[in-house]
Amino acid sequence: MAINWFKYAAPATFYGLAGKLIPWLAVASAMLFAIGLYIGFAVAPVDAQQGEFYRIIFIHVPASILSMFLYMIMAGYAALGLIFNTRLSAMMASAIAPTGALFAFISLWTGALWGKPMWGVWWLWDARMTSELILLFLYLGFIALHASIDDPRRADRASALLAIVGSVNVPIIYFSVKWWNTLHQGSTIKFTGSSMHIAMQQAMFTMMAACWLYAMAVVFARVRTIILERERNTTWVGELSEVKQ
Amino acid sequence: MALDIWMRENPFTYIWIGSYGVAMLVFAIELGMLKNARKATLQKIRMMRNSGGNE
Amino acid sequence: MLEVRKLACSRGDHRLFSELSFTLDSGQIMQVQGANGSGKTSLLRSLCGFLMPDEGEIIWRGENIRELDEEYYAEMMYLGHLNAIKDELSGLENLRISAGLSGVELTEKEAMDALRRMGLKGREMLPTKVLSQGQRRRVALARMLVNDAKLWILDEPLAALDVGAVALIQQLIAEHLARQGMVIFTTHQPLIVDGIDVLNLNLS
Amino acid sequence: MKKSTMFGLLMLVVRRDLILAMRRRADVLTTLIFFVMVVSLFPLGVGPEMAMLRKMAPGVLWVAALLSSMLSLGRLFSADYLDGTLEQMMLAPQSLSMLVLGKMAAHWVVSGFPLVLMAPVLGLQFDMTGEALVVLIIGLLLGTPILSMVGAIGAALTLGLRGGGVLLSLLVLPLCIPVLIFATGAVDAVTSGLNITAHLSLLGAFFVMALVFTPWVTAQALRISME
Repeated sequence: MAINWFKYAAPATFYGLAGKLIPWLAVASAMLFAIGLYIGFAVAPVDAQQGEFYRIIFIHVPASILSMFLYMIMAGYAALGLIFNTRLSAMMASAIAPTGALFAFISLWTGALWGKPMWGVWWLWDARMTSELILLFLYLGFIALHASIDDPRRADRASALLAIVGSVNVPIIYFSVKWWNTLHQGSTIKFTGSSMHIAMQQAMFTMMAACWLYAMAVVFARVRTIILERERNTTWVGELSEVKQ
Repeated sequence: MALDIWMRENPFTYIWIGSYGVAMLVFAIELGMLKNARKATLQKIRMMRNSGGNE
Repeated sequence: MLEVRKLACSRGDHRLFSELSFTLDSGQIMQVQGANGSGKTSLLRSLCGFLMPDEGEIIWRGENIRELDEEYYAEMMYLGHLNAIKDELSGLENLRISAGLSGVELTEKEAMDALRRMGLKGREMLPTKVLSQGQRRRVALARMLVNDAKLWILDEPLAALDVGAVALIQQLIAEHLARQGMVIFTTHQPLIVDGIDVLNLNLS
Repeated sequence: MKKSTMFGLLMLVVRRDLILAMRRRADVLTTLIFFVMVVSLFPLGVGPEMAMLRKMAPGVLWVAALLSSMLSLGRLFSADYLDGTLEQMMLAPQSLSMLVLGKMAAHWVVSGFPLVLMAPVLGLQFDMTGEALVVLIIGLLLGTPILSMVGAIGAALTLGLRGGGVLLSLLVLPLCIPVLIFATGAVDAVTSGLNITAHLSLLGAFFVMALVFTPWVTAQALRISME
């Protein structure tokens, strides 16, 4: 078992493995998106309180959850890379960041679009939206730091440290903002769990799975490019069919 | 407030263009950039290998 | 004492050296040679623990320097390209601070004596920004007089120095070796230590 | 020649940085003047209505303090990095975290503490009550050292990079949000007659956490940046 893990932790092996997985992930993700949208728009009924607008949450909630989880996964890979000095983990961390940032952006954007018909304003300084905004800042900081260091090894290690510091801060920031928010304003409209129709839940879970698979496919594709870039002087890259042609 | 009225009359257009449309656009941009980056990297490596002689 | 095993270092894509092994014992001196860009400074910086080598290890008294950390640093002194002196401070203050950072507290008299021996008499109290390049280098090199480190790592110690200062540095190195000290250095000028063989390590 | 202790080394670094700051007084003063100016510009931007200014005061003072500490953080390690002193610090026979702690302390004395002293005067411009001013100062005393400590991580990570200053703010400002929230929250609480112990104890907790972890993290960041 242990040997197998180390084998896949080698960039050359992972490059091939990821290449085989990506088409499957992509197809599965596209299918799940189609199914999720079908359930979400054709099967799920209109919500009594929110009308049609609640259908935005089928993309909004998965995007928010993914942006948070991806940050944690990114920090996890960063920590692995920093502690055990494994090359692949650092590459994974930097491959996850852009996707995480885009999900954070989608979450903010769709949140604003949901907020307008619900609350009458595009933006509310509500705990979750504020935390999401700060999360986007943290992603941007990670990407900016990585991009501004020329030496790849220093870039990996410096941004890994930043990701770890950030991940310690994310819960602190979340609870601070939440606490600050309850102090400054009354209750906001909440989506009560009991009122959720079974079809709504199905749509949400399908969309969530689709987003996960999409994120995996995209991250694997990005990490493959990073591997190529970093290992361009090795013989195995020279022997790849896509390089030779 | 014209937007508010329009929004309530055409909720599906609002949802599709505003949320799902933007999300898909973001996905499409990301995929496009990935494809481009891969192409550029492969090209760079091929050029480097050709100019450096086949070692 | 100091043992380097199969060391490999690279800068970016470029592999500077690999499979580099040598040992250095008490009373020995080694000159690292090589063309510009052959990795002399990188080797010295790895020996200081600044650079993490790609492969191999550096052993001091039987243990990896990464594990020894502060214990190793207490026994070594590094003088690099940069003088590590502040323009706003006087030579005296600079020396007392840099010695302090290496773990040695100097009295004013000890610092004065060291600076005088380096030929800076009468300039000890001047802010170093008014000193010449060579004089500033002397302030930095005065640390060779006020430390009890076993291993000296000197990167271009003779740069910007005049003939008199070069002779002084050679004498200091000879004294250090006589005390069973160890020296690793790089230089583009000849450095002769009487009666002692200089080991050579060629990187290119 | 005497061997120096860990505490001796810490004090050496603090003393050295303070002497250097004294000889480069202009740097210290510009940070302080920036702080005063940013705070004074706010009423010009939002209008002179006293009730609103009184409400805004803690937030304005804190945001200005955040920004001005970002200005001085860029210099925290860069001078020592450029002239090689940082190399020598890493070779000190005591833990690098200790030296880093010394630099953080000196940074606070030079660029955080003057803001604390200046704050009451600026607070009067905004017609803050005496009670609110006291809480504001306690908050600043607890909070500004955290800015120096968290900021040091960012300063170490961006060492020697192009555009390091802007990047530094981008990295550090989000991490400082909890401090901002609780320090200004304490002032809000006291003006509305609420208990402030919760705010201040949380700030204190952040302070202790920062004191324990940031020197070590900064030392690691410096080692990464020196490679």
